[in-house]
Amino acid sequence: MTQPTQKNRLQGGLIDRSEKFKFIFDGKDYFGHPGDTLASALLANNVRLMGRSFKYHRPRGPLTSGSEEPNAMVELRGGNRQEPNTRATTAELYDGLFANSQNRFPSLAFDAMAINDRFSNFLTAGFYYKTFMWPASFWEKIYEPIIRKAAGLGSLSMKADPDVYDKGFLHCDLLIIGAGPSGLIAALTAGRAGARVILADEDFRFGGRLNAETFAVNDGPAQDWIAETLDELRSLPNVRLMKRTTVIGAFDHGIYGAVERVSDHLKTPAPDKPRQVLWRIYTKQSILCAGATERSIAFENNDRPGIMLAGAMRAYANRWAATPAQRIAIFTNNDDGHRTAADMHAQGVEIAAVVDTRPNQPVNLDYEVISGAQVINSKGRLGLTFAELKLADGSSRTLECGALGVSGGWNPNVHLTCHQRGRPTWNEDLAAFVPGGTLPPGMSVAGAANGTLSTHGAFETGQKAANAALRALDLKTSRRKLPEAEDAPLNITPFWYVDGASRAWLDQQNDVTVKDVKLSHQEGFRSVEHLKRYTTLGMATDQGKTSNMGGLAIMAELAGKSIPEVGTTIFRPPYTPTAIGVLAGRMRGKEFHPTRLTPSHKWASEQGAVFVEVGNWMRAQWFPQPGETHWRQSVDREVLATRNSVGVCDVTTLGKVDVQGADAATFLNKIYCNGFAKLAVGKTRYGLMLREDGIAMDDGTAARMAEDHFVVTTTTANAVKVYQHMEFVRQCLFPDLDVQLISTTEAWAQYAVAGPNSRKLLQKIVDPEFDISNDGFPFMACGNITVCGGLRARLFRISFSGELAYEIALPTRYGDALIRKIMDAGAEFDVTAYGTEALGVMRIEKGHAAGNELNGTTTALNLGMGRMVSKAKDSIGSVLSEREGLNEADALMQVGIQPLDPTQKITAGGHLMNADGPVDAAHDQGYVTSAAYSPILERSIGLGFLKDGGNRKGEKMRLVSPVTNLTVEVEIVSAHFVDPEGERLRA
Amino acid sequence: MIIHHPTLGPRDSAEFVYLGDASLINRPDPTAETKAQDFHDYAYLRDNPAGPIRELWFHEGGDRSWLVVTRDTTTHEITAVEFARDVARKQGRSV
Amino acid sequence: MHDLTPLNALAGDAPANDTIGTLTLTENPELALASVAARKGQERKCKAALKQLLGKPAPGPGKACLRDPEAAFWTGPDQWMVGAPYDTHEDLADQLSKLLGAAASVTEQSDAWVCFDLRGAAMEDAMALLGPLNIQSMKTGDATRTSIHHLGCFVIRRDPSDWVRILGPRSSAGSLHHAIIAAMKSVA
Amino acid sequence: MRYSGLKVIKEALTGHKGWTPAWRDPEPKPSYDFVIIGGGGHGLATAYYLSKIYGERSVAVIEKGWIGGGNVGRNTTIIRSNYLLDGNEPFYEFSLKLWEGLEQDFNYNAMISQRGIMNLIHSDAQRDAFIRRGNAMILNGADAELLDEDQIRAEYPFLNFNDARFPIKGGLAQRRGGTVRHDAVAWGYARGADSNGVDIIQNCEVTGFRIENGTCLGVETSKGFIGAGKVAACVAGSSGRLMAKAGMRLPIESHVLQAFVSEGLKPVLPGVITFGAGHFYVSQSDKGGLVFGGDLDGYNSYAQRGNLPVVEDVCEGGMAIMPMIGRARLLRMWGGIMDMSMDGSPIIDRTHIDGLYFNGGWCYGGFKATPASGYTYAHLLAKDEPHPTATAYRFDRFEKGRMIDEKGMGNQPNLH
Repeated sequence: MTQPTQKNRLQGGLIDRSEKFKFIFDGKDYFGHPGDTLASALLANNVRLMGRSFKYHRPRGPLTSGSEEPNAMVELRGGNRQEPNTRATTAELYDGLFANSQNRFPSLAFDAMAINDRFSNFLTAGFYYKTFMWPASFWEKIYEPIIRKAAGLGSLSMKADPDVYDKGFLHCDLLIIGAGPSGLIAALTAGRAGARVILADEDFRFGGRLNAETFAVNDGPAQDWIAETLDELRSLPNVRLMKRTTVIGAFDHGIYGAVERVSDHLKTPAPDKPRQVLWRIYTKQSILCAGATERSIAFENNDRPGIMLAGAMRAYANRWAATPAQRIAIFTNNDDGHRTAADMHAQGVEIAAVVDTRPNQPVNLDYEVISGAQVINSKGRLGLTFAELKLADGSSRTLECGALGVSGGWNPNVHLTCHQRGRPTWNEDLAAFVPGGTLPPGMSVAGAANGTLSTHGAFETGQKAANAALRALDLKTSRRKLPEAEDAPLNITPFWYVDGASRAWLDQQNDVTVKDVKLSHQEGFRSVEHLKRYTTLGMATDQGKTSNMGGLAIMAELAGKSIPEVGTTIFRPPYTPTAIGVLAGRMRGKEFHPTRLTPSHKWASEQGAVFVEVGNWMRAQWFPQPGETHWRQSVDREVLATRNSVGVCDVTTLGKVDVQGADAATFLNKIYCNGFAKLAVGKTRYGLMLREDGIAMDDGTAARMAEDHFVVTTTTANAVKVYQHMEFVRQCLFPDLDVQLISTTEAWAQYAVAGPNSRKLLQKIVDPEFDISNDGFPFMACGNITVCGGLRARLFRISFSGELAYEIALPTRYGDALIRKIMDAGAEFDVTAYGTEALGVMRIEKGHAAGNELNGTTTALNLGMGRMVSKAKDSIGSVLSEREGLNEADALMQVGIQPLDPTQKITAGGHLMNADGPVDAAHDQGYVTSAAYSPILERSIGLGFLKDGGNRKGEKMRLVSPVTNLTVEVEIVSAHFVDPEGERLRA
Repeated sequence: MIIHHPTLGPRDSAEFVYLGDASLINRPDPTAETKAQDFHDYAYLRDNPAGPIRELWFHEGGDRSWLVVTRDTTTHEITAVEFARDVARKQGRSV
Repeated sequence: MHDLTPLNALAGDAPANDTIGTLTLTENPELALASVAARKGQERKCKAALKQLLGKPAPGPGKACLRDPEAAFWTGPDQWMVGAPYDTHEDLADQLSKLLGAAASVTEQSDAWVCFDLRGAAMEDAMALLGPLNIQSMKTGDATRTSIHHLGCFVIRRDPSDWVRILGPRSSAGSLHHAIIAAMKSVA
Repeated sequence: MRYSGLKVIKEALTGHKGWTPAWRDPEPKPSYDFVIIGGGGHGLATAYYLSKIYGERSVAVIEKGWIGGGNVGRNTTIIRSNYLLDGNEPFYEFSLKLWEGLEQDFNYNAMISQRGIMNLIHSDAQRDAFIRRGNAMILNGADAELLDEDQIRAEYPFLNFNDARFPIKGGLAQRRGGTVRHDAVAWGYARGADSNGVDIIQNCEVTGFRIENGTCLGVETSKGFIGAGKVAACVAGSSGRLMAKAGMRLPIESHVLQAFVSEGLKPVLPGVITFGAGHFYVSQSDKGGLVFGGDLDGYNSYAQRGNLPVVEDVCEGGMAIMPMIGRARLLRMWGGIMDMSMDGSPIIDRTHIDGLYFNGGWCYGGFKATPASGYTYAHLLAKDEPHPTATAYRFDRFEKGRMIDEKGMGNQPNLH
């Protein structure tokens, strides 16, 4: 294929011609240089057509040279790094860059969807709301699928993003946003005064607008001054320079979000290095030096490739030595447009004419200046060829040109001043909104962002703002001589759109034209919010940076109001669209949440245990043995082995809280609905904790290790919540109780040893001086012991399984050794490790409530513990638990449920219905909370809540679960399926 | 947001857990005749002001203190931070 | 003496030790810890006893007392964490209980935490990727709790000041280690 | 003016000269039978059904700013009726049925799109809970479908099945769930109500209630006093502020909920997906933007903006479940003020003041409820008795201990 030369490459510029980068756009090879953006390189290669618009698929070239670009958006990179909607105007060129145009079919030059443009008379603002309604079913079946197919701009790779992202946290005295003339001078002033300064700029080159201009600073090239300034700033240890860093939001209390593009200018990030970093910057003061954005003028067909903002055209020529065409024209309503003409002319580009809407502009020997005239239309299918003018005398004229620079004035970049709902104010001289009203606390604004457009003004306001910040920081201010620079006024005469313009573009990406704004007004959508939502003006990826003002001005004219009367749309974060990946950082995949491992994890992995997520914990769910092909086989075996001999289970995950102090018992009396004052030292008691609203919050045990020392356990799921609650009760409700709390969950490894042989087994572990016989250590006993020849440990005789059982705790680092010890010592009893499934089966067999029953809506009454709520004392939740709705005659009560036919299975989540009668919500009797197969009873059993359940034992009912296509006849039984008298656990 | 902890200084609010209106400190007398109404109002009714509010934050990721923070719900400006325990004592709570 | 062999938090045969660029991260299992909370009305007694133990006043908010063998740092109002070498102080909690008597509630914390020592020139840069803590404002002897990747950790700035000690929840030692290593690689 | 295919074509060919304002912009009359405070979705729907179903002609909606500028214009546009409790499910199913006929009913295309909603399951306990919920939905006449991991894999191949911290174990689907073009809902109801003679009065702020011996006679506004037979408050996040003017304290806190939209992308998501182990839910708009959200910021706020921690939390959830969105860009984020009630369920009830009615406590679920909220509120206003599907939404349920607590979080609004 023939390789286009850099036909439109000019002299000079801030590119490195000593190196050549090859890149590919839409399958074609091109060359550019370091310092280029994709857009500048394409323009240099005489490519103007870079994209298509959203709705009408109109051919488009770059409108701007910055991050506000609405048109020149591409899919950058390929494979799983494909990056949709990337602005060619900010994409840094690198060797081998690969990009495709988007939102076109089959090709950019010929896009079948451009047919929409032919139907533009139909596809006006609000079109969708008025049609596609007939017949009713067609919207979803026919119309919407078509609309959705056409929706969107670029496409995702559909593969996981392979790059990593970091998050970082920086603390400083002064954050300066934007490194143009005002930002640089501010940084210098504050840096010299010793403030901790961060200077951030979204560009990959410091200097801001100066990089795009030919102005002198101190009678020398601006680049010299920038270089000196950066040298000094780099020499200051208290100044941090951050380029390629966009400050995306101003959040509460001086917290700013900033995204640093660490690797986007590389083909791929270096190994282990992030693609981008999200910095959370904490600063006392900030100065916004974000510059200004140029705006266009609306005329018929003002959206052709080659028509761009005059300041952008100048930037391409001066900074990137590229021109969109060899012969260009300018259309302006202010002096700035003339600068572009002068600079382009100086670069040897032919100037067809400068068309100025203002009368009597000074003539010029180098090129024609046409005063009091307007560009009213344009020609050229895939790029501009002619501009049609209406002259002062009303006559018309045609200008041949390949590019047109349009300048409608400049809008200060006030965005960050609005992020805390501050509203900008109108400035007549600039015909633009400037920061006003309430700024985010600590923020000031300088330079063009504040409406001071000249370089001198930028220096002046930058130094002033820096000194103001220094005063606020109690640091020494300084007033040095400012660099010499131009101080030209803008001299703008507002001109928003040419008379009678209709298909004149305001929002180029969303295809919102003057006609649409007129229609919006005609139909009563006249507030700025309604205009925006009805026409989608300003909803494009530039967030209205290039479009809002024009629409606002036209609405104001139609409504006979001033622009500020029509209103302003305030800007929201992020300042520029931000990769979702960088906002997530490292918290993805396996690292999404921290992982908590139990002390026996290493051992359990060696046994081939299957693990399950329980909150952040990984717990052994069951331990498959050779030959077991289904999990049920493993679980049944674990249950039977435990019930028939002895089993061991890691229960470390239960929350543990050390409660000490003279008032420890009084404190427990407050947080548990049942009493603890009289619990003897060396004894453990079950406790039920209510929320203040009388609903069960959590349950567990409290072991009295000493008169003034309890060890309290919580459920695994509620450990954190319960600890907060206990601290709340301690600090906020009873601040003078002598009680101290600390979590010891992690400090102790804890194992349940359960089954008829559990005592025999533990007697081989627990040191002989401790008597753990049934008399010496009866049911619910607890105490400090030593094991394996002197290691401190704790023993609790409590049982979740309903068997003779103990829980033994020792310092976590020895948990691994102890489980191995127990398995060895227990070999003679065929000791079996069991996981959370077997644990669950046994607690259901025993009728113990767990998470499924303590679901945040159940009361002590529902749980069959109504009598536990002590009336003799005050405790959290006791008063509100007495409300009538929680104590009705037919209140839900926990029951046991089993199928009449033992071969049938019941499911948790099924609803209970009477044996006959309708099956619907109105006749709902209750629901199943937990279900399991009981290998002891050799049948499926369940726990559930049933209306008036206490009085319905033996009743036959239907368990229905339509969502799993199940109906089973069941019988209501006692929730205590196994050993209802509790003889086993007292054995 | 940044909460200026009475002893630890400025801390990111991400270190804290929010509970709600500081009136939750004023748990009613459980023995009063009107306890049913009192506890209903205590547990369920809120001033929910658009303006300054005193509210409870728990320094979960810090020193485990409950704090009473005075914050404007329209601007998020924080004007005071106190230890909830001191506030509770000032309001006559004890054992 | 008992015959149980301890397992390090990261469950390796030896304590983990990684060097990346200028930074070194070491898992330190040789630390005994116990929390001390003054009983109501006993605050002065408790502080006096700690002063006797530490040879200097009990550290105030955000501060640590770096001293051997026993060291301590502030964890909350009238609460401290006392640390000492594990081999000589495995029973630290008992020792402290004897020392403090009814003046304080003492709780063994040795195995509640995994201890990492992060040292090197780029330490501050790595810490800046780990959490909102303002490490630059911390001087040697400062200690505070903060969140690192959603984990509540204690961070103690040691001497020399390019060294921080990070105490994290022991059960999440792996996740914490992974996060610190990733940060070390990013700044290397 | 009625919209029709013919009208659209005619206007297209004649330069759209014939379109008239979607609603009038009248000055307030001295009094109305019904004054509805709040020109959001619920207020406008209430006016629409009052006039259409209950034949009321003397109705005004007064709005402090521009209609549709509140939560109806700043939400994630999801409709569904996948509730668990008897107090809720019949109401939300009634709402979904109204959505299904709404466009023909008010002759406005709100782009109601029932592409389904999928709640992902990540644990056995979650499956148990979702089975109970799915059954409750079906028993209440709604649709629900339980899917296993393979079915999810087939329908959503782009989800994270490789290295998920919390693996996907299935999902509970409601195929009739979906999304709606939210602004169009407000405009459609406004247009419909207006054509039935309802006065929609914008930029009219209520400054107080005129209450004489226990009866509300009307409202003081920035446009003067407006008398009313019945005054109906319907102001969502501003409920606390407004009802304080009537001396009421509510079982409601105002919290900020952030929502997010990405740049336009070619279609990738069939319907709505919610991540069961993180705080993230997402759908894709007809314009191509990913519309997503997560948890409340968690603190009381009227500021209509949030902070970074929740932004990050939500995006972490997104990347955990859908790592393909890493290179898509977040375009805009915004905050709405949620009227979070004490049990997570709304209130549609009389107040203790005669002639003053209240509708609020919608938490973050108000949008999907819009039609039923309007319909049942209109019923209450017209007949002075609750609509059969909204009998549980009473003020006194907290005194009586009859909370409707779907999440089981108790009296802490920011947890619902």
